[in-house]
Amino acid sequence: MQHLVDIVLLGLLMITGFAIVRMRSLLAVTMLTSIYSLFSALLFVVLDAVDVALTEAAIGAGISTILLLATVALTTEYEKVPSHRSLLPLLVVTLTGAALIYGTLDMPHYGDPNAPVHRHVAPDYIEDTPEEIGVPNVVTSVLASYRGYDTLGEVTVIFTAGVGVLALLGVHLRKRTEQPSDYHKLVVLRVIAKLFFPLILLFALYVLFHGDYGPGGGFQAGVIFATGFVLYALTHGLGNAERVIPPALLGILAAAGVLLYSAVGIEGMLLGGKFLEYNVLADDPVSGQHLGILLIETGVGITVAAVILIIYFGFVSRRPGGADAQDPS
Amino acid sequence: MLDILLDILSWILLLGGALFLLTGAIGVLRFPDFYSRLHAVSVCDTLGAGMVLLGLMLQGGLTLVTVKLMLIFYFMVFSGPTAVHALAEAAQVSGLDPVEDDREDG
Amino acid sequence: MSTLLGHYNYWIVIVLMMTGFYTVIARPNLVKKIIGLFIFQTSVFILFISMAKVEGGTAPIIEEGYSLYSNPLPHVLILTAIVVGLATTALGLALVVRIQEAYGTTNEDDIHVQDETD
Amino acid sequence: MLLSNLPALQVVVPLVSAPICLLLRRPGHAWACALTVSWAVLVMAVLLLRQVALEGTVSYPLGAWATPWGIEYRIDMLAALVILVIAIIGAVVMPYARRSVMQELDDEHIGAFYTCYLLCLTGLLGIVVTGDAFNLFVFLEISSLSSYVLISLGRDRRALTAAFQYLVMGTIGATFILIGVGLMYMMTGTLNMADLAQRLPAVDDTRTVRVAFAFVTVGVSIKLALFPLHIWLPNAYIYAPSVVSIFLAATATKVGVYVLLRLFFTVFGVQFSFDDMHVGDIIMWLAIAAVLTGSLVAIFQDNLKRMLAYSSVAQIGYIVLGIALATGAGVSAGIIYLFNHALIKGALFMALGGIMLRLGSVELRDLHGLLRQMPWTVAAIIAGGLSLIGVPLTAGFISKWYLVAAALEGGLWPLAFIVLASSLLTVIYVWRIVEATCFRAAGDERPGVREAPLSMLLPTWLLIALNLYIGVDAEVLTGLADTAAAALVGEALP
Repeated sequence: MQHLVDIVLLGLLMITGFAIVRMRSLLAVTMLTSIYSLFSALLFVVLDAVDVALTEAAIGAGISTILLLATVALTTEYEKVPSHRSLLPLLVVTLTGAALIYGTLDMPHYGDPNAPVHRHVAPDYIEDTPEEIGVPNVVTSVLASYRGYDTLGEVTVIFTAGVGVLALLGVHLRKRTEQPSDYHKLVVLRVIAKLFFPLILLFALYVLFHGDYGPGGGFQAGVIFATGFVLYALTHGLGNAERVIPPALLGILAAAGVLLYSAVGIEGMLLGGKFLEYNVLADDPVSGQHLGILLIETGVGITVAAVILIIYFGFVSRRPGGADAQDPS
Repeated sequence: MLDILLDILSWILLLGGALFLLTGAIGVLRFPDFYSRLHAVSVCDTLGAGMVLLGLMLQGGLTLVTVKLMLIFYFMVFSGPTAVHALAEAAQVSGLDPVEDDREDG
Repeated sequence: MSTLLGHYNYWIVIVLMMTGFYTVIARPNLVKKIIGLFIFQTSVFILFISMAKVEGGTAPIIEEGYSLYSNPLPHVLILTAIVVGLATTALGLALVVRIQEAYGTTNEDDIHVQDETD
Repeated sequence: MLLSNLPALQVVVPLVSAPICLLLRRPGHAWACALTVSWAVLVMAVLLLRQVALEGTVSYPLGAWATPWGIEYRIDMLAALVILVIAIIGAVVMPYARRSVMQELDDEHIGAFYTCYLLCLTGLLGIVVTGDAFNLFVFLEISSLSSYVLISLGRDRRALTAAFQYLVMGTIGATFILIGVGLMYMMTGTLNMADLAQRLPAVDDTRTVRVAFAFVTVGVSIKLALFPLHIWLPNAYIYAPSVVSIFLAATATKVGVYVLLRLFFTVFGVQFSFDDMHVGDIIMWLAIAAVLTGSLVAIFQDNLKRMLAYSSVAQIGYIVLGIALATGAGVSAGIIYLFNHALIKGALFMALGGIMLRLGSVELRDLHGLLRQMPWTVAAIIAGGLSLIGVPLTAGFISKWYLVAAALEGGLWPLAFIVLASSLLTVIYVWRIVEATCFRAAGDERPGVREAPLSMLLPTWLLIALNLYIGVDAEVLTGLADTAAAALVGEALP
């Protein structure tokens, strides 16, 4: 059964992948990319990686698609036929692929419980998490505590992307809070969007604070939080969205999240521990861990949400009435 | 006894839902123009996915899972028609006319 | 036969990776290149998640009644990698938008022609 | 508290200051922030080097988790030396940056510029300090993403395409590294480098580990611009703002070399890398090709930045040549070369930045007779050029001397010959600069062109002075390099 589901999903991924290479309409390719990402999210669920699936669905299928759509709207819709065909890329790809397949031959079998990855390091995470960290979701405990420093690096990466987009595209504050030209036609969408907006934010908070117990955490929450505002900007116009959450504030928030995360790490040092040591944050280690994880996840969420909105505003404010570029009408 | 009955009922719902979803997919492929295809998608999807969710709720019993499924159902009831509405509106605004005679392939 | 059953999914994932890689290096359109990178990276994520799977295991969220869990470490790594991938995609697309504004095209061959005539 | 947390602070201080720098609205404040942090980083780097020299390898568990469960910072002599290189360049380039950046960038971008500079510094330091294979990938991406942004801030529109090309190649490289790390993890179950080194020998006859080795090597080679994967480098250096050219040319590729050393010697071990995989032979040929083509192409360039960029390709070739020998002497020569080349290229690009500020061009034909108007800057270029050639009493001589000695020690006299022959090629392109700036009469008037400001001249000459000092008294450096090399080569031997 497991293999059957795997094969079907992998087959669908292959079909989508080949279609992406072949098709020349970039809009269609964008939608296919989104589908590719959704299929892989499904595959992640089947492979027990629920946290990853949630992230892939939110980031890969959600935000990346929006960015791609915005870019396609600002550039060309059709890809030109290459003027010359060269065999070199095909050769490089074939060689790389052959090398990888050669490498698989000595790999442990798929799902083999005796593979080295399941014997060393990882079992201890599962065994020790309940007593050392005290949260049921092992992914959260590894992400936020055992390998918390990687996560700090990851927040820094997304912060870098935010600064980069800020420098490259800029976020220009709109003086006019103009309404989209076809504002009256969006009544249905606006009503529904207003209905969903608070629920999306609520869901984001649920994902943030429930990350210890189920799939979720700072990243996913940040992305969901940002999509709420993206929905608002789509239906109510960019000007109004920027009145709700001014771009100047976004830069500060993006920095604040990273600072909150590092502050937790430095606090650990000040209290006589190592950098990012949460045990010293409270009287007993486990509540210290809880506090540390909660704080850093919040920091992650703030930065991710702010950066995604910076990126979104950067792309859509690139031409007058930018938000209309992706308006459904 | 009740368990088996619920199980059978939920499977009927699941399979029925799947059937509707499949019908919708065939409709998208076979119908002549954009609007009728949209029609196939929206009607079958709402019903099919609703039935699947209901079937899953019966499987879940009275647990937190069922509550979450109900929330998904609520979300879908609103978002499905809205999305289709937005699509149809976008098509109309960009000047796509419905095909009235199905022999002229749109 | 056991090699086939034990490795078929890795092979498919490698084919997926190579479709992405091919799109990056063979296509002159810059947006398509970014999409290629996205596919390439997403497929590498699948490779990592595949190795985390334990036959008969469940998601690594500790709950009573389960004793066999899949390996959480690759999940953590890939969570990080997905976010890194988003950062790359966003930055790459921002560059594409600026290139479009500066050159009026997103086709690599046209850009080369323009640069040479400068 | 400060001293015991030194390894973490080395990276955390620039990391924390980056968001603070973004919050400072005024360009001047952002610069002051970056300057302070760069100097603090230098102080910490010196302290760290001292600590390593006194106590040996320093290990720091982040989050206090024991290895291999948590992430470890591990600083040996090699790492401490490379950190020192980065820190010196950062500390020297920041006072220089103020004028250059003000002229080359719009005011609204200056805040983002210094933020990205700090992030790039964080990333580079993080790569060197870490003892964890995946953490290396994360910090590699921090440094790469920020350098894409920094390059794209150049005035010319070609800066955008250069940044894009670098982004595509850099991401392919990073993904290759990720695949390699994944395969290594698959066979050993660990990500900690020391733990990997212990567990890899048991599985090093498997095809998976061989492929993992190949993928990480190719990925890192893209990052360090090893021939023929260097095509992103020239454009990236040419169209980037001057300060970025200086910083990246002097540090980014060096960190790439560091990762290569770490990989070959610490993670996989000399025996596997060089005896089983024969990587020494492969990279030796690539390095020779890099040295020859880089030097040859540099001769025919009329744009000085482009000339120096190709010369960088050649110089990376020399460094890799030393590593390819896989002997204590060879690796030590590579490390000395790495250190000196950072100083030389930093100084040369700095002098070019001064010319860019006053002239707005670094085309050879625009520089005719420049010696009269900018004597100190031109003198700096000539001094740097002599060092690049390897004239005695310069740092360049020391590095080439050790390289030739290492080649001869290995009985590879053709290699020594190639090093000497390619130095002649270097003479040719350096002579072209000298001829244009000193012996050609200025074709047209350049009213108002005068010597570069003191804030830029002093850092340039500081690096030149350091160059000359090492040329006279290299004992400290060679001693440290020998220790580092012995540790690398020795610890892998049974």
